Amino acid sequence: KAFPLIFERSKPGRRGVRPVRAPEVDLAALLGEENLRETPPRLPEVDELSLVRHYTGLSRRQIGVDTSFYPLGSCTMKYNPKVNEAAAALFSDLHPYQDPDSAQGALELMYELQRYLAEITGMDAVTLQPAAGAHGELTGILIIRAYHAARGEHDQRRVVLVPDSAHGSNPATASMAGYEVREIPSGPDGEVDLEALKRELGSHVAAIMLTNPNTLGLFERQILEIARAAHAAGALLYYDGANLNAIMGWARPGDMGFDVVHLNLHKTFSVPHGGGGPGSGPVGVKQHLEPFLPVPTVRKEGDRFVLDYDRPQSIGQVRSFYGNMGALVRAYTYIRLLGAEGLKRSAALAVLNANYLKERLKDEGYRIPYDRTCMHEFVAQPPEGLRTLDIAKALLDEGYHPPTVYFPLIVKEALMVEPTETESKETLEAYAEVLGRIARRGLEDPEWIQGAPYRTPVRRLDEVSANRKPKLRWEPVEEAVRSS
Amino acid sequence: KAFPLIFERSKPGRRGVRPVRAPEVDLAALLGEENLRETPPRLPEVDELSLVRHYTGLSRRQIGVDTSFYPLGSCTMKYNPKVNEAAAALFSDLHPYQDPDSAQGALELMYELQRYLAEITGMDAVTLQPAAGAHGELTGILIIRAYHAARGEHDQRRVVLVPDSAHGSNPATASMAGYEVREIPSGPDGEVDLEALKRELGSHVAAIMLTNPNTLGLFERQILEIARAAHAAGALLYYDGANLNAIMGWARPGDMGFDVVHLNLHKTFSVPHGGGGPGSGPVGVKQHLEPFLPVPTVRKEGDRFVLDYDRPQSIGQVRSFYGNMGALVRAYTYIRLLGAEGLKRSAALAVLNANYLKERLKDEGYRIPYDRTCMHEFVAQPPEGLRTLDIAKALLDEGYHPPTVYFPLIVKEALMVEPTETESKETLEAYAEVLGRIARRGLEDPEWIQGAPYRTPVRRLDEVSANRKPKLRWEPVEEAVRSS
Amino acid sequence: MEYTPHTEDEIRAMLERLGMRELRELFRDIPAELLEPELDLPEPMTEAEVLEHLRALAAKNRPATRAFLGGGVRAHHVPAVVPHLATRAEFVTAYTPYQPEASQGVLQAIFEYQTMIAELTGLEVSNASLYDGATALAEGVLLALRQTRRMRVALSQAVHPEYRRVLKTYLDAIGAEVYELPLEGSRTALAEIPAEVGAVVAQTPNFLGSIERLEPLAEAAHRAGALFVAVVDPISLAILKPPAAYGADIAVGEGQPLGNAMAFGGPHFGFIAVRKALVRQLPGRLVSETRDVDGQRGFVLALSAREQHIRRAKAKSNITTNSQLTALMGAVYLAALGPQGLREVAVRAVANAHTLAERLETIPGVERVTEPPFFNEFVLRLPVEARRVRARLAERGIHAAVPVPEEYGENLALFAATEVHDAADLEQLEAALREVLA
Amino acid sequence: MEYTPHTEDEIRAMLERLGMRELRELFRDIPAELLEPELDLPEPMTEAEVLEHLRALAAKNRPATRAFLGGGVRAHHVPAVVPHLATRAEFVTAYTPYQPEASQGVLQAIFEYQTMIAELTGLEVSNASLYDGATALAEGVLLALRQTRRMRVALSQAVHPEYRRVLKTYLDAIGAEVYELPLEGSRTALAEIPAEVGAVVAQTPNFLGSIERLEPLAEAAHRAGALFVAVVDPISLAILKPPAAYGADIAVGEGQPLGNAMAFGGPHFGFIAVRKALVRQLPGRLVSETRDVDGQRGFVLALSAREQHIRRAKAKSNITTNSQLTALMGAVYLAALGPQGLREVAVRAVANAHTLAERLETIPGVERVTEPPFFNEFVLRLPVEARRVRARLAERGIHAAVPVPEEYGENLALFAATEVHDAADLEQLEAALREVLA
Repeated sequence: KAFPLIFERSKPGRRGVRPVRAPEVDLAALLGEENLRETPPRLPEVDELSLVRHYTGLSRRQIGVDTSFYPLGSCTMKYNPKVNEAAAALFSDLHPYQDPDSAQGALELMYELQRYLAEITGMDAVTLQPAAGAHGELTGILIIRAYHAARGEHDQRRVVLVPDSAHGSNPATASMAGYEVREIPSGPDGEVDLEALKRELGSHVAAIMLTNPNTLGLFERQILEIARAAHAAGALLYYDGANLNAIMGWARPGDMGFDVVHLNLHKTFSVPHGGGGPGSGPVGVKQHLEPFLPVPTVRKEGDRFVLDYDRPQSIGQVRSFYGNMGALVRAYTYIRLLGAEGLKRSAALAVLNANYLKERLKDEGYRIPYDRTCMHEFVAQPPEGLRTLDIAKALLDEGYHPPTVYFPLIVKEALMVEPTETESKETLEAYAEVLGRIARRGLEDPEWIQGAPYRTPVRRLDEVSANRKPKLRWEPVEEAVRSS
Repeated sequence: KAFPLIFERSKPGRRGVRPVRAPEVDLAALLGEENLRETPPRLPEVDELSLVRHYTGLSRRQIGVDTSFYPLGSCTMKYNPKVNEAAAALFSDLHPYQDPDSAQGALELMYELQRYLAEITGMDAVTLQPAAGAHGELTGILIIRAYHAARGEHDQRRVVLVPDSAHGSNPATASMAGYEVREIPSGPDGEVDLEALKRELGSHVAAIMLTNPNTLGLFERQILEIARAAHAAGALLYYDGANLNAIMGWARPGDMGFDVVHLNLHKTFSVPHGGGGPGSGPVGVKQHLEPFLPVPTVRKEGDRFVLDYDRPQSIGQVRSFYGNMGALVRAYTYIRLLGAEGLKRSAALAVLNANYLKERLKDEGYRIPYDRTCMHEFVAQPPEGLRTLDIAKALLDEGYHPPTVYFPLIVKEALMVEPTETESKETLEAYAEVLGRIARRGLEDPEWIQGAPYRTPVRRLDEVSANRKPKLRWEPVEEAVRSS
Repeated sequence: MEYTPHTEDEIRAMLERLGMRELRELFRDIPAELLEPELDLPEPMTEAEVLEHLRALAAKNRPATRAFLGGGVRAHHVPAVVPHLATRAEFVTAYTPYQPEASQGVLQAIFEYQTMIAELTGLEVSNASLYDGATALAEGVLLALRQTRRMRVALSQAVHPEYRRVLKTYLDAIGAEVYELPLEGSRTALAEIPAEVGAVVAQTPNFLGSIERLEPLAEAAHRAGALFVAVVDPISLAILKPPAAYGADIAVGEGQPLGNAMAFGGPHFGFIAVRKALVRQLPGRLVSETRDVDGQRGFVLALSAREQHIRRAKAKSNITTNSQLTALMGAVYLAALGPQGLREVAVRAVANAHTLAERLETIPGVERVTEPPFFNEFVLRLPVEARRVRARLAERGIHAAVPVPEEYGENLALFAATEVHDAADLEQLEAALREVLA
Repeated sequence: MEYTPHTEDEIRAMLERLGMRELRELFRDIPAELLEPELDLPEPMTEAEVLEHLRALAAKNRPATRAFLGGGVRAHHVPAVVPHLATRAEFVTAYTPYQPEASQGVLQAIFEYQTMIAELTGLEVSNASLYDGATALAEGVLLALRQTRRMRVALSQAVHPEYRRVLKTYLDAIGAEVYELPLEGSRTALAEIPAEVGAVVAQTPNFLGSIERLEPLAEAAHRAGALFVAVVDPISLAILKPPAAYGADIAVGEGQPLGNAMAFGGPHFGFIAVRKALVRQLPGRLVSETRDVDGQRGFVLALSAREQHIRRAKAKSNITTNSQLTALMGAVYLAALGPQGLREVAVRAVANAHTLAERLETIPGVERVTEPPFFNEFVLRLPVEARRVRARLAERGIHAAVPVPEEYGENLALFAATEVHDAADLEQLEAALREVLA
């Protein structure tokens, strides 16, 4: 039985929420006849119960961390405390343009969070404005650009170096900021090839963007050397904070020599992922970059907290208002709940879980291309003869979310596994056993595994034709007929 | 894959919510060594994420009004507005023993609700204390008893008359209050047999308990005659409000001659059913019974609202405190949202839906033992050769909740269908079609229908052995072995 | 607002199918003189309007989140995860699980709840919950009388006065008699139990806060052939002896402290647990484990022959609705905290209550009436009427000093402390009480 | 608090399997001089403590639920059903639907959202959402520049100043240039567009509240070979002409008014819709209908070759996270209200705003700057600095008078009315403003 679209539940004249009594108004007189639309938008017309059944039903066709183990590598799908939601609700009725003296609690929280994040990352100043990780990257790169421009070196420094294992957003960001991107190969140990990096370095390089631990889950052991080389060449070092969950409390990007860092509050600091956002991507910088932070930041003046727009060297603004307050409150709450010791213990157990699951997957016949102590995640490959995609689909039938697949690009048939610290040993054992069972059965019965999944709300979907001839909206029957 | 018990997710030493820092205390010194328990209760030891997956998973093994059409007769499974929940939360932090002057908003709401319910039912005074419908019945019958006692007639009036179609709680209540229960047969039109009733009436009768419309969904057309006869014999007339949703705004029990009425706020006034409670069962009475209401009621003194305990003839108290406030706020909210016109329209559409679905079920071959204009519900029977239980189980496979089955007892293989006003015509059509399809297939393939359901989380369950040898709690493995 | 999906066209079409032209025809069976009364109700409101109105009403209350009020309901911290899970729509909008194959969520949750209550009380069988603590006591006593076929009850005066009042209402109904076991200090005096008594009832910690020693009373009850009914506080069972250990046949109590809001007194839930031999007398719903046709584990309502929908006039009780959702809150709460968390809640309450008592006793004219050992509540004799003290404290934003009925003495007030209080709270109450009594 | 399930025994066993004895060994790849810095963070708190602390912080704010503040975010009524549904755990705790077979809930919801935005704007294709209105504008303009392969933008001065500032940040990054189309009164002056311009941008209702007539500007843009980008308010589209009708190629806007809390400015969502021809330039996620192997309808992420995780340095945008949950709130809101409900919200706002303007204009020294027709916001010239007026009103519990940047004139303040306001609110603001200005 096909699950209907909300439009297919619609009936002309049916009413759902009747939010207000609308007064009689001569709209044409007030707004100008020529400004009025001729036909209303064809929004669904459903009663409240149909609405409820529709979205409740959709939610039951969806899995999430709260239903299933979800070890999506590089996404840190940890459990997010429910108290966060109660916390966020306390700050939901504030307008960004209300008198700041009437929002001192909100500003105080932001001010303190700026301080905490600076402390955790080892940076000197933080902006909370960016709306997501990639947005933080853009902000960070624009700060770097502004720094070089202020020193008169912008025209000369047109290159950003990025390892071949980097998150795709790194090169995309650099290119969005007008930079030429050059890829640095990884060495046989999975880390940046230091010699290759040094060869590319020079006065044409604006920045190096690194994730540490990198996307293979490996700590870049030569990070101090890399930082020295970058700085010697006049380049800045950018830290992609997507993997910070591995090391929080244990080591700080600032101490490693990074000049700029972005954080993904929705990964490390327990903001739920929301099916793909919203997130929050604060950026921390060392003192020499502080003048370039976007406006406004929150400053303390005596015992008042103020929005500081007076920053002449600022890169400007990267979004409206001050940041994703709802996410900021959750992150603040999380940090206050855990404290320094709790953050540190979380990171340690995230790393423990990853290493343990890595061993268990080896038991089950999976291959580990870079097999050493990993950090919060690791990259595996299925036994020879099996495709990662098929493994992923078969996992869905067992009620699990698969790892990140086919990333990083430098590993063929990659399965990038990040269990996080909130998963139990039993869950890791069960996952490993299922993966083993799937691999064994898949090798025996290729047709079975290529046909998976069998028990999900829909079976394997045709993505090729969706890309070739995308259908991106519902159309009323008469139009669908006409346009086909 | 069996869904685990929360105890099976437990591991010694694992912690979930750590609610407080417990100080170091010498418990033996403070509380007495002899008062301390020797071993802690074996509650589950689970982390917060396991807890979340457990109960989220359980909820996904459950259907409700928000997932499925749920036409359970006599239960009024209508859609309950979500705004009720926000409303109830506004009154959740009050303690029943706080200074009443510090809870004037709560008391005002209760006072007004007493008034609204009196108005809707046509009664003179209302108590909000009873915790559920059956509890309201008990309260009402005790009021009747106190009334007769006050008139010196208690010893003589030892009988309560109840129609054979009544809800089981009616005779159970009368018997709980020490009365002898006599059943009045229904006539061929499904209504109380007036002559039989009159024959039973006399100075030994304390009360007649009636539901109107009755459980066949039929309005007792001779209600005024019944009331006259009852009162002439000195008996009081009790109204079981379970079916009030049929007539609210259209007719009032008080006007029909009833002396006492209970309401099920969780049926008629949009308090969610909660998987079986809590409900709320206010009781309304005519003036002559007001002195006997339980204490306290809410009274207005000038512009203050007070809890009135000073009622010397009161039956006493039927539960602690004042009533299920959470339910009261929801009912109050609902009445304020709908107003008199909205309540009336709701009832009319509930009746329309029932009559329409009755016609549709006839199309599909179902039998209607009392086929005339029904009120909010009707009773059907499957086509000859099919069992109601099998129909019900087959419906589960289609994602629907069945009607009430095997009730009322006076109809064999009864299916008691109450669609409610919040269901759409499409839903009724689809339900009728599915019922038709099931009946046709069931007649063709008895084995299929007797094996249903096939697609539910578990299949048909063995209730016989559960009754013969009930297992009412989990036991740790070692004990389970020992006790088996 | 309205919550009906019908368009005018649909109404017309549906009426047509019924051979009718307007909705009022549906009500033709109702005598004309009864039809369409004028109702004096306020005009309908939109959702936004009603919320605004309710917020204005709520603003006339002073929330009691950190109250020192006790007597069956207390200010506890409800972990955010508890309502988050228990208010999942499927739990909230289902009814009694008559169709077990589609109701495994509720059924399994009840089965687990029954187990937790059995573990707390040490008794073998718990039902699925009752309305509240007071009605749970009434049902427990009725059960004992059914079982013993007797009509007399011995009731400690130290049992919560509202519970006693409710019990009397229920017992009056069947003509059973109650007599009270008097106090000796702040505890129930031990007394021999006459042979016609079917149930002996006591509470620990009792209404005055004292922990009772109930073995001797239970033994006396059993000697007389009566059943012993204990009223207990669920939080206390984290550290205090379970009722089974001192010979209770039946244990009942109020579930609010387990993860439920105070809600001005309801809805909460009542729990009841009994010895296995009494299971067929137990009122309310029961869930049993069983198997499906494929041998898979599942859960069903069991022993419903006890219930009124089959036995009607011979039912054990008229109960149909229980308190499923609030009991679910309780179960989630217990599972969230575990034995260790529950213990910590209890220990902190004990520590706070003892510190508080010590502090308040130093106020001139204030005297503790509750004899040790006590748990998390205690009674003080104040130099003035408790009602006025409560009111004056409330004006200062502090909720404390529940007036204790005169039967226990003059100017008595009940105080409670829980895990939510910290040193500053205790200090604040002390200072405020000094001020009020100065 | 901590949210890890590990018992000490388990940690020991797991470490043993790794040949380690303590957790710090896991970090042996980190240079020793970096390890274990002292962090200056506050001590951990329990859940109850942190909530108490946050409530104290929140008490330092004055909620703006009935605010007359505008500028992209406004006080609207969010029907209770909207967060109830959108915050179902499965929606909240999932990530981007990379595995479509287990993510049909999110995918179908996005598909429906895309349809609703297309319906509101009249344009063929919407993506799954962007961060906010300002970044949606920036992405829309970048798209236009990519499509036209030009590097110059004509930008109406009547576009929200923060949006213009964000756009400039984005354009600076790629070295594109902006020039401003000046105002004529409170509207954008019509100007010819030079041939090197790739995007022409205007807003209606504009920042000053006036409804712009944009056909001529769109035509001028098209004559120059540029694309026309309209910034619109989603509520206004219930009754105002959709952007497609006046020639917009790209429409963008802020989604907050659709069922999202004001939340001090975020998270909200930005929407973007474009003509079909531009779909392959569109940044962010897109969901397409498709079929599964059994022929059943299903939904998948489509055209992801546009996205950075494949194209990397050649991506259209670096966007990965969108605003799924807040956009879902928007979709549920639109479905809850339907065309009629949304129209009523808009009509009431229009009526309120016009009544309010009339009332406030009667205050001595106050003058309306916004020329009619205007929608639900308008600008007044006050006799004193807006910032001070806003502060004085706030002291009286009223939020109004957003200071308008100096570039538009002196002492200007923006006022907004919405469907939440009633006659009493308007009266109250008038009285308060009279008092403040007296």
